[in-house]
Amino acid sequence: MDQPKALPTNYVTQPDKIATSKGKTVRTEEMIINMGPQHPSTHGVLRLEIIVDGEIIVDAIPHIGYLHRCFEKHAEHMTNYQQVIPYADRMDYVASMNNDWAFALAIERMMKIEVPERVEYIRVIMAELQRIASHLVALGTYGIDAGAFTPFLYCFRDREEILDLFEMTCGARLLYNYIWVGGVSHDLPQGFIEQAKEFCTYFKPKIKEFNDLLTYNEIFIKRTAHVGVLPRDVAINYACSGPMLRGSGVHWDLRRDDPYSVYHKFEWEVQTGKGEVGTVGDCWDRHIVRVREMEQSVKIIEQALASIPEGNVQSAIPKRIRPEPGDIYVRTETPRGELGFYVISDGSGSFYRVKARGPAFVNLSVLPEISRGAMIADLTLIVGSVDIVLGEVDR
Amino acid sequence: MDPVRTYFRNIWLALSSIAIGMRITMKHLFVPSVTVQYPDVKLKLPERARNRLYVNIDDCIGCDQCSMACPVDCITIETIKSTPDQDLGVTSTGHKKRLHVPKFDIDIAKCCYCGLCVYPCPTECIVMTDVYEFSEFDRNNLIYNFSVMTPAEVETARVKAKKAEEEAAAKKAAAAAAPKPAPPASPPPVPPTEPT
Amino acid sequence: MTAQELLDTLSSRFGSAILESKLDVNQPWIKIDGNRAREICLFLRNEPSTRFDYLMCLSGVDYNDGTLGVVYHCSSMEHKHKIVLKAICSKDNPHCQSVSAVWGTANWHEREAFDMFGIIFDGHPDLRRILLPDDWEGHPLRKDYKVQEFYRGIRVPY
Amino acid sequence: MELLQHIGLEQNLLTIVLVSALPLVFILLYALVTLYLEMKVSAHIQDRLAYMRTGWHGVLQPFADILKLLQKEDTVPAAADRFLFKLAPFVVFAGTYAGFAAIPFSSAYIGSNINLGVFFIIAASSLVVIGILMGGWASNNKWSIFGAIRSAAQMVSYEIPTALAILIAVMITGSLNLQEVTQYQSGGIQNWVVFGGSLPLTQKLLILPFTLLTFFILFIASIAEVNRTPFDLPEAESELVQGFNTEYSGMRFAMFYLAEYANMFLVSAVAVSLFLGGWSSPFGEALSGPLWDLFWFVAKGMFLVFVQIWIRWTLPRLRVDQLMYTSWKVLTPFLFLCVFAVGLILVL
Amino acid sequence: MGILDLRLEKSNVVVTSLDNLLNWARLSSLWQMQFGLACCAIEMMAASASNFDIMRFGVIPRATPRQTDVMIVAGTVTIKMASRIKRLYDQMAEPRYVLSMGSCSNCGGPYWEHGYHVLKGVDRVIPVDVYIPGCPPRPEALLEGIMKLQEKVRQESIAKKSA
Repeated sequence: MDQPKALPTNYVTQPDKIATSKGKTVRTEEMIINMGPQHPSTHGVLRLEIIVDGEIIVDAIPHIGYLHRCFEKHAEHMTNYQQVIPYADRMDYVASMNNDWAFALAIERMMKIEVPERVEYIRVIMAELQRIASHLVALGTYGIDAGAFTPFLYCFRDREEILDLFEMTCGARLLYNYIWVGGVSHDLPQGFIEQAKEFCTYFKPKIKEFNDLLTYNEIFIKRTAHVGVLPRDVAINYACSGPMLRGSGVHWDLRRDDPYSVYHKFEWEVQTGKGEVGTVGDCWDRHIVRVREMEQSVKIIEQALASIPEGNVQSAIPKRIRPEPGDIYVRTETPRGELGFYVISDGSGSFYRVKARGPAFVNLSVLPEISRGAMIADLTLIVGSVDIVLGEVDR
Repeated sequence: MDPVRTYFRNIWLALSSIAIGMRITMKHLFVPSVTVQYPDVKLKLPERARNRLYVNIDDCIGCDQCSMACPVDCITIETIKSTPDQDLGVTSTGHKKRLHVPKFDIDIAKCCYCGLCVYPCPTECIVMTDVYEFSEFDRNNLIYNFSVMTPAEVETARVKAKKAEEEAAAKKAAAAAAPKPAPPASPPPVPPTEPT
Repeated sequence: MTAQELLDTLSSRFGSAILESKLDVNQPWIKIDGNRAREICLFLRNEPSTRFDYLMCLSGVDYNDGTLGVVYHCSSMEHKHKIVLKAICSKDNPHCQSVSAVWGTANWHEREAFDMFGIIFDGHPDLRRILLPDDWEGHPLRKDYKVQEFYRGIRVPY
Repeated sequence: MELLQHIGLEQNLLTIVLVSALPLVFILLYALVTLYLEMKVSAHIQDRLAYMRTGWHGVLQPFADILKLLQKEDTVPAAADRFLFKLAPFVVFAGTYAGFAAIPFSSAYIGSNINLGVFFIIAASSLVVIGILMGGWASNNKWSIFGAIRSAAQMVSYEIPTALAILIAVMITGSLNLQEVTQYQSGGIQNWVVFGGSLPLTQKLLILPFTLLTFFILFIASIAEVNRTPFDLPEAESELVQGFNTEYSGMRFAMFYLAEYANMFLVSAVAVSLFLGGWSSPFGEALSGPLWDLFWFVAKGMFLVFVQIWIRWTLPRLRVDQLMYTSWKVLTPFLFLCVFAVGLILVL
Repeated sequence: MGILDLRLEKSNVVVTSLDNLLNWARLSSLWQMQFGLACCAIEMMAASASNFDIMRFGVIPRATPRQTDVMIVAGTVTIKMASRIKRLYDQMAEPRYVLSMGSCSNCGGPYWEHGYHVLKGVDRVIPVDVYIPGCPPRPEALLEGIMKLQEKVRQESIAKKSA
């Protein structure tokens, strides 16, 4: 098999770049720095090869694959579809519920399963709680990237409340295996609805506090406004999704634009970046979109909790999951954006092929475009604003 | 906006937002902490908590369904058929035990705590408990052997099963030679697919 | 634009490059010639009536019959319609045109398909392995993949 | 040497060594306390507890940390410049320690009662830059060199506003000797330079906004001088790993650590001596005397250290160009204004 | 290590009490290397967050390996990552310890069978002191692992080490 013989070199540094200043020539040299795979602000094991001219970034080349756990291979090897869900959990480990749901939805669409109303409501509640939890991680670590440690701990403190809700529902804190094909593994436990309502009332003032502490802090604004600007057309061309795309001012949310489940029954708004303190599509816009999405999620949860119907949550779970031969691409809106599963079934009890289109993978690919010309300090903020989860980038 | 006003506005914004932030942190300095002081205080885990697996081997009928359901293949079960003269008793759920379980190993180090093995168990003998503190210095200690059979017992059971099998084979051969009704005490089909 | 209209437009314009199609399924697909993928995709993206500006996903597939496939899931933000394109290449000489000049997102997807299936995308600016180390042997998602025993002295299987 | 005369001891080599070692003892004690304080304050700001398992509320934790660092292997990277690498922490610490010589801890104790006290402190603390640059360069690590160069640029820039702010205090008090500056402010809170010093009332009211502003700016600049958040760019954890001390381990790292904390107190002490009445009691003659003086001095200094900690756990970090902007375009112009205004008022 | 390099007999009273003191210092000040790799990293972060607060045990996260005592390998170690782990471990100053947190770093976890790119246990490249099972382990389980490591440190002796 003929592979390309010499791998394309990424970049050749220019050793003698000559800058002139007031008639004098100054020789500068570009420097290549490796950031990661173990660096405090790479959010896991991302490696960035950055070429800098002083503090200015000439180019940033992401190297991924340090967490490649072969999800797709495992999915092909499992003896039934049910067993794939724990692996789907571990793909985007910050938002497992959403991953489970996307996966379950793909199989349900393939087998044309109608899911009971109550299950849909439970899934919406869980997915939105998970969205809040995931955004809390993203926003908290973003604070660390900016040098503020305290917001991170406040975020994690609030996240614990959500994890408690999850744990009482399905027994696990992080990787749930809760949303199954056709249903969910457990019905809501006693007292869940009250506790979730309590959480909503508890959480709303915390968002304001977080904003006062970090989002509207002038230093933070100065650090993030006009930084890492992702223009609208570049965002679409690179198929960015989620807060990344919405931050660039594109009014696009799969919950509304490619509808699934019962989201149409609730009142909520798609949040976009408006360039309030800087340019549309800068880091601050992506940050504020996440903050506002949490508010919207709370709104959705409150409505769902108020109107959740009764019913059996396991009535539609098929005895044997055996889809017809064929293929399907199903996408859902996870906290990071469009999570798609392209599933090919050959009619047997397990996958023939599954490709997971991770939002973080796609969002990360635009990083070189938006980091050129920024400074090293900005780079950590740009990477943070993309909100990658390496489990999903590398799968 | 003209640059002079922007300049002073920036300074004002910076100072005021810093003051707001510092007020918040000062307020929190006097808020009681939320820390759970493990190990002195331990959280009560909810009823559904999924942590270490436990197998009540007395109730196990050796049906191998948990091992089949496991996505990571961390459960290894070996079974030996019992002979009619051995009475293995009844599980607490009323299932008749028909198989010896000389080996029921769970490699907890591999386990992914998904809980998929719990659902198919007909006798509810494999459960996820709320025990989470079991770290080890040696990884081999994380392979849990749940079987209670001694090597001697295993050997006896194996010999008997082999003998019974040979007898059955002989009988079958004889039956094939001269068709006769099968003896009533012949071993049941293995593994029992449906719980009775 | 419905899938039928789209198919008609494409076949009238590209003729022999449109190989096969199936429109009566859940997600209609059109099979195209992989060696002309770029111009077809460029047309689909730029044509005002189609405007497929958003490439949702690009996947490699091993059909296990001596062929590899590349599947493009395109959608349009403006018209909110979707189409699936499929291209086939043989396993012995897996070549396909790169569409990374059309959609920036295809760049990494194609690198991944190269990494996992060994499909070579002609015209790709930087076709390197993306997930696995550069000196890894084989393409893991091919159905006939055998895992190597050692990688730089580290034992790979359990 | 006033102390020696004060307690009636003869000047001989031993006593001189002992007396000059007093700040060292103080630094060590203070560092242990502040290490603990920083972690505890940050923890309570963040709704948690920190150190609970070494003694009552973990009070012994700093001892454990130091003892542990003593036991650590002293690594020197293979490609490092061994001599400079090993020397750097001592240079940094020496610079800081030298600064303490001119700090009046009490009416009875000042290491060296020199006329150019403030000037000496500024000069000595510049040594810290050299040490940091040395360490960063010798480590042969790209992140370290980044941290070192950032640190040098930052400290040099922020010495301008610091010096200007000090100048204003000197204009009011008329002395560079910190002991004299402090004595000028004794007699109660109203005589502190930050409230206009012991000037006549009208002048005082006129000068008050400017002295307050100056003190405020001096405090900001001194945070930058010691590389604390929001100006902690040299060791910006999320950007430069640990900046200049990335490659240091064990005791050498502890020296950097110690110097950082000592520096925090040093700049606070300068601010206290110049603007907050030094060791003088806020209640005039009440509660004064050599030991009370020490108490007031340390209390005021520790309060400023606490504010530094408080700020650190609240704010995000500035970027390099913004840091420079703050120094050159905000702090320095305002200080020129203050210098001008204060000079004018004093002449009137 | 200066004084500690002296040849000391094990059964010496001085050595024993010195041992106790030094071990106490080491075990109560285990600075942690931030080594979050995957899912477990989130639980490791949760453990250092307010609710569990790993700092109660004196565990402070440091960014650079030089200043750390314990490396908590939290998450799946891939083969691409293995050489980096080895290098970072080599950069840590003695005495150093390794906690393997979670199924993946214990033995490959859920990926042990088909994970062609997953290292089947971090102990294939670096020595591990304590294995914490769980997928991911609860934050308390990590704390328990730290306590287990403290047990181990408590039993160490300078006399034995310098030999």
